[in-house]
Parts: sequence; C-alpha cells; structure tokens
Amino acid sequence: MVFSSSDFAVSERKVCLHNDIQILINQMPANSTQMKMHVKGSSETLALIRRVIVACVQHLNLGPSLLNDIKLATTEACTNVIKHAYKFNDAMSFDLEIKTSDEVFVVEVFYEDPDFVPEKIPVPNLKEIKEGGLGVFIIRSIMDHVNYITDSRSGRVRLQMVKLLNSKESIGGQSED
Amino acid sequence: MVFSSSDFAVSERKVCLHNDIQILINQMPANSTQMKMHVKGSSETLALIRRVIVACVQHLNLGPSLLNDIKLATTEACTNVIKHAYKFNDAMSFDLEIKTSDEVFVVEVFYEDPDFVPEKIPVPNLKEIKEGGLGVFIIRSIMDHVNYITDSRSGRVRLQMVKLLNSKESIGGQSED
Amino acid sequence: MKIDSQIDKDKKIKVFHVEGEVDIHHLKNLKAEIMDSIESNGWTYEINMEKVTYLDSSGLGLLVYIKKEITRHNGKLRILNVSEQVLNVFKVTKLDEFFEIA
Amino acid sequence: MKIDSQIDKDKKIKVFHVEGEVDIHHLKNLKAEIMDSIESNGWTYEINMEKVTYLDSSGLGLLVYIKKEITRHNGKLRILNVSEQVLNVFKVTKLDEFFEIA
Ligand SMILES: Nc1ncnc2c1ncn2[C@@H]1O[C@H](COP(=O)(O)OP(=O)(O)O)[C@@H](O)[C@H]1O
Ligand SMILES: Nc1ncnc2c1ncn2[C@@H]1O[C@H](COP(=O)(O)OP(=O)(O)O)[C@@H](O)[C@H]1O
Repeated sequence: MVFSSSDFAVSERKVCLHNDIQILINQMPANSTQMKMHVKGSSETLALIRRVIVACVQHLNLGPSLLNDIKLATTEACTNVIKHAYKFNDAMSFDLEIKTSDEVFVVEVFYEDPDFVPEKIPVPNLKEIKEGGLGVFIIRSIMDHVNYITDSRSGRVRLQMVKLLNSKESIGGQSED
Repeated sequence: MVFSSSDFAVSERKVCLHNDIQILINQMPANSTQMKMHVKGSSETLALIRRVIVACVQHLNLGPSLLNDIKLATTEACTNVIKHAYKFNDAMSFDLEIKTSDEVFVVEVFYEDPDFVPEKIPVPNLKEIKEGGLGVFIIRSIMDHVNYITDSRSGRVRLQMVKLLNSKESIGGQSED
Repeated sequence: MKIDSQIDKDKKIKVFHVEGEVDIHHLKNLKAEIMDSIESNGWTYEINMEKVTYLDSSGLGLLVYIKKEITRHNGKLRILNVSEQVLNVFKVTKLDEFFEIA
Repeated sequence: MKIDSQIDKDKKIKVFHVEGEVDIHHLKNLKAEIMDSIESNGWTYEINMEKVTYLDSSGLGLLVYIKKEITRHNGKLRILNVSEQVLNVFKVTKLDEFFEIA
C-alpha cells in the first residue's frame, strides 16, 4: 500500500510531541475500550456522533472543556466528509472509531475520497473574514495531534485526531484540564 | 461451521413473529447506522454501554419505556458474559453491536464461551423466591426476539436481542409505544 | 451509586438512601453497607429508592438476600419511592408481590 | 435546533432566539429564517444564543454571511448571551473580534 502521511503542526512543541503520541496510541492495551460506528453520510448523523462522544467522555469523567473540544473536532471532521468527500450523497457511509485509555482520547474517521490531498488544505488567513475554510483549522487548533493518512490505491482516507488527557500542560485548544 | 440456534419463545405469538423479525433484520439497508463496541469484560463497562444505548435511543426519538427495556436487556446480557462466561476475568473482552432502522432496534453481544449450551439455561420458577436466575428471564420477557447462536468450532457465542419499534401491538415487556 | 443512611434508635428504624445506577458493579458496596448494619433484633429497614435511576436482576437478587437476612433477624424491610422504571423490573419478575413496596 | 423571533417595529429591532445545537444539518433553516426577515434599511438584529448548546464552523460561516448581508442593508448585528463553550469557537477563529458579542 502507498501511504502518504500529512501532519501540519501548528506549533513546534506539537511536532516534538507527535512521536510520543503515536507511541501512546500504539501501546493501548488490547482490551481497552473501542467503539466503531458505521454511519450514513448524512448530516443528521452528526448529532448521534456527538451523543456517543458525550457517552464516552462522561464515562471517563473528563471535564467539559475536553468534551467540547472532542465534540467540536469530531463534528468538523465528519462535516467535511459529508460535504467535501461525499458531496451530500447520503447513500455513502463512513466509519468512526473511538479509542480511549487513561492517557489519550483518540477519534479516527475512515472514509472514501480518492482525490483528497491533505497537503492542499489551505491554511486560512484569519485577518480576511470569509464564510468558510475554518473547519480543519479548528480541528488542528484544539486537538493535540491531527493526522490525515491517505491510501492512493484504495482511495480510503484515515483521519486521526488525538487529545491528551492527563497532561497538565495541555497544548493548544480550549482545555484547561 | 456448526451452528446451533436456540430460541425460547415465551408465547406462541412470539414464535410466529420471529421469522418476520429475522427478515426485517436482514433487510436493513447497508448504510443504516451500526455501532460496534469492543469493551473490556469488566463490570464498570456496563455503565458506558448504557450511556451509548441512551445516545442511540434518544437520537431515534424513542420513548422512555423502549429505552428502559433496551438498557435493561443489554445490561443483563453483558452481566452474564462478565459473570458466567468470563468469571470476572477482565483481561477478556467482548463485542457489542447496535443496529437500528425505523422498524427495529437490534443489540447483539459477541463473546467467547466454548462450554455454553443455551438450551440448558434454566427457566426460573417465580413462585420460588431465589437470589438469582432472573437475568435471561428478564431479557426474554422484555425483548421481542432473543436468540443465542453458538459455534462449537470457535467457541464464540452470538446473542441477538431485538426490539420492534413501530408496532402498536408491541409484544411482551414494558413498552407502551 | 451512592448510599447514605439515617438511624432512629428510639423507633429502631434505619433508612438507606440509595442514589444512581445499581448494577453488578455496585453490588459489593451496597451489600456491605446494608449487611454491616443489620441489628440483632426487631428493627425496621427502609431502602429509599427515589434516586435510583437503574436497577436490574443483580440488584433484585441482592434485595432478596437482604430481605431474607433481615427476616432471620426478626426485622422488617420496606422499599420506598420506587420509580415507575424500577418498579417495572420488580413486576416483570413478580417480586413486587414478595417485597413490601410503598 | 429551534428559532423564534420577536419584532419591535418602533425601535427597528428584531431578536432571534436560537435554541439547541447548530451544525451543518440546521444551516438551511436558520439561514432562511434570518435572511427572509432582513429589512431594506437601518434595522438592528440581535441573535440570542443563550440556549445554543453547540456551534461549529458551519454556524460561524453562516453568521459571517448574515453579518455581511445585514451590513449591506445598513443594519447592525449583535450576538447576545453566548455561553463560554460557544464563545471559545469564536475565539479560536478570532471571530470574536469581528462580531459584536455582548
Ligand atoms: N474530508 C475532506 N475531503 C475533501 N476535501 C476536504 C476534506 N476536508 C477538507 N477538505 C478541503 O479543505 C478545505 C478546507 O476545509 P475546512 O477548513 O473544513 O473549511 P470548509 O469546509 O468551510 O471549506 C475544503 O474547502 C476542502 O477543499
Ligand atoms: N452468557 C452466559 N454464559 C454462560 N452461562 C450463562 C450465560 N448466561 C446465562 N448463563 C447460565 O444461565 C443461568 C441463568 O442466568 P441468569 O438468568 O442471567 O441468572 P443468574 O446470572 O442470576 O444466574 C446462569 O446461572 C448461567 O448458568
């Protein structure tokens, strides 16, 4: 398989942390809680996805700012699948995976988009007020690790979003935990 | 594979309905919402499972009696996995699948238990007050369709529980919807 | 799950206020709390279920056990303020007839 | 998502009370409701967000569009009672400086 991995880091500190985060994810115990959702590529699904995230976050007893960040980033990611990758064709469907441990909250979105080139996602100029182009920027601002993995062979995209849970020095975003 | 299917029907009407229900399940559209959870065989997981069920039920706008029935049956089923099949060994894990359509709410539990013979689950005598033995009875009383499928080769068990949603004449259980 | 208790020594009544969800995960704590407080003779025990949002066969089994133990100690058990949802679990298993539910 | 509106013709003020979650699923309705009510000249529009429990970039984009339209009609837009959670979305995108948020 031909993978190309794109990982725009907003700050330098984030870059340093990304390898550690990948290690954290890979070391999650095999019997840790995982949730996979297979949902219709329809905008009404977004509310269900948020409800499931609330369920997971509350079960882990995480605070409201972590909840808000994870809800927001996940909705932004799924909105882009529905809007850009699937162009509102709700005969399409996509998958969502949630993995949690004491250290990390991982949300992954799996979908189809043979033409998608993550490197081409424009970085918005916040001084220029426009009606769009903020979704990916928000995801990158509030999550600790964001990674698009594309597979040109299958046309499948895997978007990985990670929030660190225990770090006092939570980087980026709204979290004060 | 060697399957043996056990299906204790509480009433005769249920028996008649079971084939129809199986058809309903098989005809669920490929892009209908499905949720798969892979969870630790630990009793603290039960609360998370109920939260996820609440998320799905509220998203479908189903009433409180359906919610209570589905929460209860699912918890009873998973309690049995943790208690009987896994004997509280939380290094084990099991899978849960939720599938919904306008007509049915399906919860399936997948776990390992090579020795399990569903036909041997005793039917309790309610006149004789005992401290246990009510879990499976409750599941069968409140769900519209309950089916244990065992595979002697792999030792895997699949427990299928179905609640009909739209039928005015909801059979069994607490539902008044 | 949370449990608080009140004792009225004069009237020989103990009230347990249970709060939250009761499934097999909470059984040990609940059992210990109530069993440790059973007196030798002729007390009345009330379990206030007003704030119990979930109860299943694990909880029912514990209540059956507790009621038998209390009866062995010449005591009485009353179950109070059961929500409709929790009452349904008693009804499905016909245990609403075994317990004194007020 | 739900939207209600109040009109004060004397003071030329329209208040929109938005309730619930605002994501891309609700955009069309919200847009139609507000755009259809824009007057030709010099009105003030207030969006009361007290009961908005969720807002993301789709909602922000709509607000930017609405503000531009209102300005084109010599009107003013004020956003009221934003919860801390929703305010954070404005802040991350620096749009808290573009809008008049009270
Ligand atoms: N999942 C995706 N599939 C295809 N293109 C995408 C995807 N996500 C983002 N993009 C591209 O990146 C651009 C920026 O996305 P985003 O920041 O979410 O803003 P917006 O959706 O408002 O354009 C989009 O316009 C689109 O071209
Ligand atoms: N998932 C299971 N795996 C193995 N045995 C089971 C399972 N579920 C039920 N059983 C058997 O059926 C019996 C009745 O189960 P149940 O009605 O839930 O009551 P209880 O768990 O209180 O015994 C159990 O004692 C057990 O022997």
